[in-house]
Amino acid sequence: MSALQLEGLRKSFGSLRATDNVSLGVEDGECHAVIGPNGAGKTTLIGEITGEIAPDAGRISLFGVDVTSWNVPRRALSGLARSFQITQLAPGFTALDNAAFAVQARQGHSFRFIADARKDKRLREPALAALEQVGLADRADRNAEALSHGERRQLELAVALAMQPRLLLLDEPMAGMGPEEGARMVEILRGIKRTMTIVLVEHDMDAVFALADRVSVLVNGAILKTGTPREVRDDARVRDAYLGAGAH
Amino acid sequence: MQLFLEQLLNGLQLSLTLFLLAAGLTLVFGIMGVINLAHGSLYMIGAYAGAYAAAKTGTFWLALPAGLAAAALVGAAMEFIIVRRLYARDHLSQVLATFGLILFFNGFIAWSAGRSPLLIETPPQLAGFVEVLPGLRYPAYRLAMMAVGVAVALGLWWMISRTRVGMLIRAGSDKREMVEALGVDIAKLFTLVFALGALLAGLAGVMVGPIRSVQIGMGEQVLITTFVVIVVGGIGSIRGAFAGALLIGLCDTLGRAYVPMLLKSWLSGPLADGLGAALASVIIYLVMALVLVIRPRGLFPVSG
Amino acid sequence: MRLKSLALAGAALLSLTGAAAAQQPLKLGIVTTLSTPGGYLGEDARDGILLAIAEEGGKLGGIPIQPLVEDDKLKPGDAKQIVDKWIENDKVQLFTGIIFSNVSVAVVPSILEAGGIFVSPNAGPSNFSGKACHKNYYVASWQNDNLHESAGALAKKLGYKKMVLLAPNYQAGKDAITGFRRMYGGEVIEEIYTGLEQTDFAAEMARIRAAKPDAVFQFHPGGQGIAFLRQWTQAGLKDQIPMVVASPSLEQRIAGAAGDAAIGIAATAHWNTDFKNAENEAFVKGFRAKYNREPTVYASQGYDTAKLIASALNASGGKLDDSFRAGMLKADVKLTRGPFKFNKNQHPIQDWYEIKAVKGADGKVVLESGAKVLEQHGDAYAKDCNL
Amino acid sequence: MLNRTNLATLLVVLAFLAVPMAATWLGTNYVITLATRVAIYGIVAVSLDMLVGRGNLVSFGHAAYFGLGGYAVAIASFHLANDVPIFGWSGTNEALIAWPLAMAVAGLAALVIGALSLRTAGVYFIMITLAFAQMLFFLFVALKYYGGDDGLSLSTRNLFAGNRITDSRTFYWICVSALALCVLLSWRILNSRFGMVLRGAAASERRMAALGFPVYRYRLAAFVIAGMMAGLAGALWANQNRFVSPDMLSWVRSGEFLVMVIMGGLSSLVGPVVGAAAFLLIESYLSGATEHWQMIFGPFVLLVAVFAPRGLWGAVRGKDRQ
Repeated sequence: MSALQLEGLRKSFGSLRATDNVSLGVEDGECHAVIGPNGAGKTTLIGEITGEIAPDAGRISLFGVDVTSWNVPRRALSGLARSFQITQLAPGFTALDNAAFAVQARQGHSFRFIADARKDKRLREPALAALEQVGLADRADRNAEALSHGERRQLELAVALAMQPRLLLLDEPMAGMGPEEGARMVEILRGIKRTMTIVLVEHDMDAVFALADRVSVLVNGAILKTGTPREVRDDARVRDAYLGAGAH
Repeated sequence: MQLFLEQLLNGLQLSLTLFLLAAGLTLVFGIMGVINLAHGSLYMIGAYAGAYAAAKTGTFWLALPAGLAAAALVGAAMEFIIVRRLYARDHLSQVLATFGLILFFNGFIAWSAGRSPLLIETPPQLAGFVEVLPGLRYPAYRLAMMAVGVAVALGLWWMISRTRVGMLIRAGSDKREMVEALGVDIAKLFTLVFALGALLAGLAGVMVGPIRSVQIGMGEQVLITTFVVIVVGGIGSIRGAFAGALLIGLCDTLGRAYVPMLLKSWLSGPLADGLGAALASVIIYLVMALVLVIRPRGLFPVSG
Repeated sequence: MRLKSLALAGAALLSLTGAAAAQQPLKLGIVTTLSTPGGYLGEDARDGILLAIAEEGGKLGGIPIQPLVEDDKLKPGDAKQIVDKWIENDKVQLFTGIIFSNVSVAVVPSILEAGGIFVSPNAGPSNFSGKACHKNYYVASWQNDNLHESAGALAKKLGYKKMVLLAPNYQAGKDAITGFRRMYGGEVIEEIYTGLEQTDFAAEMARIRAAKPDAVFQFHPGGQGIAFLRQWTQAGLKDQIPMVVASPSLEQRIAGAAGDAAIGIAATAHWNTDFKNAENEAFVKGFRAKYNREPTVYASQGYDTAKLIASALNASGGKLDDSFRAGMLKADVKLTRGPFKFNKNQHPIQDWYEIKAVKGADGKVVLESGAKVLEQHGDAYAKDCNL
Repeated sequence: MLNRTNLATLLVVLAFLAVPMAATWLGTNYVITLATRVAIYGIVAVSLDMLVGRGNLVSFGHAAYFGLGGYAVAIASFHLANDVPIFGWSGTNEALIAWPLAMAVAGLAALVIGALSLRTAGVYFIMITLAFAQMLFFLFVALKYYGGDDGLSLSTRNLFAGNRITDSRTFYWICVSALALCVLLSWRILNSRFGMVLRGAAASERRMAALGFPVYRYRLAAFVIAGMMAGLAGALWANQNRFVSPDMLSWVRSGEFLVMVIMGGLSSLVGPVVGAAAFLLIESYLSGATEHWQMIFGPFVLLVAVFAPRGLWGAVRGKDRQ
């Protein structure tokens, strides 16, 4: 059974075809990278997978279940976690709070009105564990907006991990990071790699080739090629369309 | 049939007046992101200035420029002194500040002009009525108001689609840097747009002078209907304001004309009258709720 | 927090001055409507009352008066809060000023329960004119229905057989139609209810035109009334269908603002500027001199209210006990409107006149009184009152 | 921990406790009447702050729930007093039935209105909540049976568990207790799991949805809770004044409620109560002092909005929150 199955996804904005008949299967346990030049439709594809954008046509299945008509929270609860390219942390809340949100989401409904959530060990302990996993435990009590850029990206990841997802969708986790921070992020991702399925949308080729089991190349809204990193690297069309033109 | 045509004309006339108010409000919101509850006060100021000028000079044709100038000047001053501090703020601060302005303007008018309702004389040239169709007489003044409404709509369309100012307006508030990069003084542009909105409100105010009474609180009565119009049309869109004004103006007039009659056909007299009037007074809110349930961002949503 | 202590200090100050003021002037609480489109009604009533006090050099009936004035904003709840404050803080026992019936209905019970006295300068709702009449509640103006009964009587006198009636869709509007029907007796083709704050009546006028009545009766006070008259003329209906109204829809300010549109309309009232009696001539002159504007019927009611209070205070020597009541009921005072006495429900028995708008000497539109429509007319509720 | 915030809170509590003594000392009941009103409006302000301050949901129609609560009590008492059953029910004068009923009615209305309004966001939300409140306002104006525009008087105050509460002190303590309950409940709610979701969604709606929170449902629940609290306040208001009218639901009142919350301080439990007190005192002082009170009060509101968006409580809190 594949973790994520996309069949014939189409989405147009006016005359622009953002995704044009995209079909893609991501195997359970695999780390699958999606690469493509700017404007290739990656953002739209992520939106379609998470449920923020409704496709004009096509089907999306998560772990064999058709989720095309599901909204964002329902898909999230079925095991899909994501990180955001531009960090979407809750300002005014600490790093630990932000991770605790994720823990809270998977512990059933939150129509609990009386007990103090910040003193709830069932929330705080797993959240702290997630922070530790990305090396942010010592920043637990800092407000999210007071963290450095790199730390915020790490927190994004920690929040996603705290959801204990089956499928992790990472939207350019290295964006805006220096080489040192980037290397650290690659290390962290390598550590979680075999524990869940990962879809990695990334610009940083080194990171992609270091982590991915398979790579799909998106160009002009369509999948140009899917294969192992080596196959993709050796493909002439990919090189023409993408690597040759604007790779890092 | 003739009655229906007359009601249709009444509806159109109301729509076009609402459009004058809605256009300014929606421009200000679309470009500067400010919700201005005091837009109705500008309408009132236009009307009072017009009434004052009419009383002094005895002619509507001087009331008109006086009302326009007063509304535009007060509008520009309002933007310059207060509203400009609110651009970067949330809607809540804007609502609150402009709510305060409403109180102030109402108090100010009561203090300076007194509490008597005033009226602007109908210009003698437009005092009579016109036989629109054989047997259907319609007040010439209301026809003139409709003509002005249409002219303003065309003028705005031309300005927005064909002129440099219009281009800047279309660029909108989210592309502030781009507009500034073109060497435009954005602060001046905003003052200008705000004054234009105020001018249109003042125009509406003077024009209703000969029909409705000029009185304190006239702004709030019309303000909420105007908000309904721009919300239905899609906030920020002139086209939406026009469509919304048509929809709301027609629904309101035809509702008041026909809902009591329809109810009467299957309810007893006094009950139908009372219920009909109640229903007619909430019909525009029902329309708004319906539109928003189907299209949460109005009929012509503005992207971005 | 600081505000709270400030308030307490303020309250302390207020109550101390209250205590020290034991032998000071009698406090007259005037709660009235000064803001909103209805604000000019209260303004005139208040100015009428204050004129009477000023004429006596700060006294009424020889008793020094300290008037307290506050705006009820046409909100019954606010009016109630003002009255509570005056009763509890300032120990006010004598009240007047209320213009609108809905305010009156909410506030009057509080005043009466606290043992206070209320003399209405305008609103006379049926709530307190029948069974629920009260010995400390007086109406110096009219019972609400009177306004419209007189208009109904006039319509009957003018011989209109089929009429359309219009009024706003709230209690006073419905009462207007009831009152009109009581004395009219002819056929009512249609009752049309307009919106609470509606000022454009084009849709209703089209309906009236289609209904082709002999005449139309409409009740729209203040700004609504002005708008109605203007639109009536613009629609060309003025020359086709006669109109009958009651005093609130055609008083001096409406006539002034509506101008030519008011001419030819048949109205009724219990007072007019041109009444030829010494009191009225003095009042009109005094009002014009003090306020530099024309008095309205509301101003005359305020003035008459103050005169009635003055007569009672004179009789009681400033006490607000049974001797005050005896003085009130005697109504031994000449009012601007002419003959007046209290019915057993302490509402007026008075004459009603035909009123019409004409061009005055200076080209301005003025109201002119005509023949009596109802003579020494009381109200339909008095028989239910056991006082 | 006695920082400025806690000290100020303590002072507010002490002020409420001191009111009856102050009234005795000053020899006027008006202090109690005024403080009762502060407590009642305080409840509305606290409930509105839950939406506006914590949930970033600017409701411009909160007066609707306040008015519905008042009308529920008045109508129940009206049917009992006039001996006309309503749907087979004889009506009630018992606070322990009527007040929960008021909360239920207001909550139900909030459920329906919220369900529709929360589909929109931002300025659309402001406008649609305003429009629904206007709709209810006109509905009550047209409801001739319950007095229409004239409003409806209650012949007596409700009985509280069979006891009369006409004494102003007794009623004051009831209102203050209700306020204390609402503040405590809000405090618990805002720190609970539910409150975290509500506040998290205000900070980043997209994030909360991506985590799997159906944000709409939580907001709707908050909307209903706030509506119920406002309904309770309306019930108390109806009892204090023994009168209700459509004016309770007017948009101006909704605006005034917002002014109270902001004047006091958004997102602070005690701030809105202080805001209600400040609003009432200033308004009552000004309108007593001059008939042109609007000319002073308007600019004052404006200055608060422009220069003191954190309100009085923001000034009190000062540097506490760092």
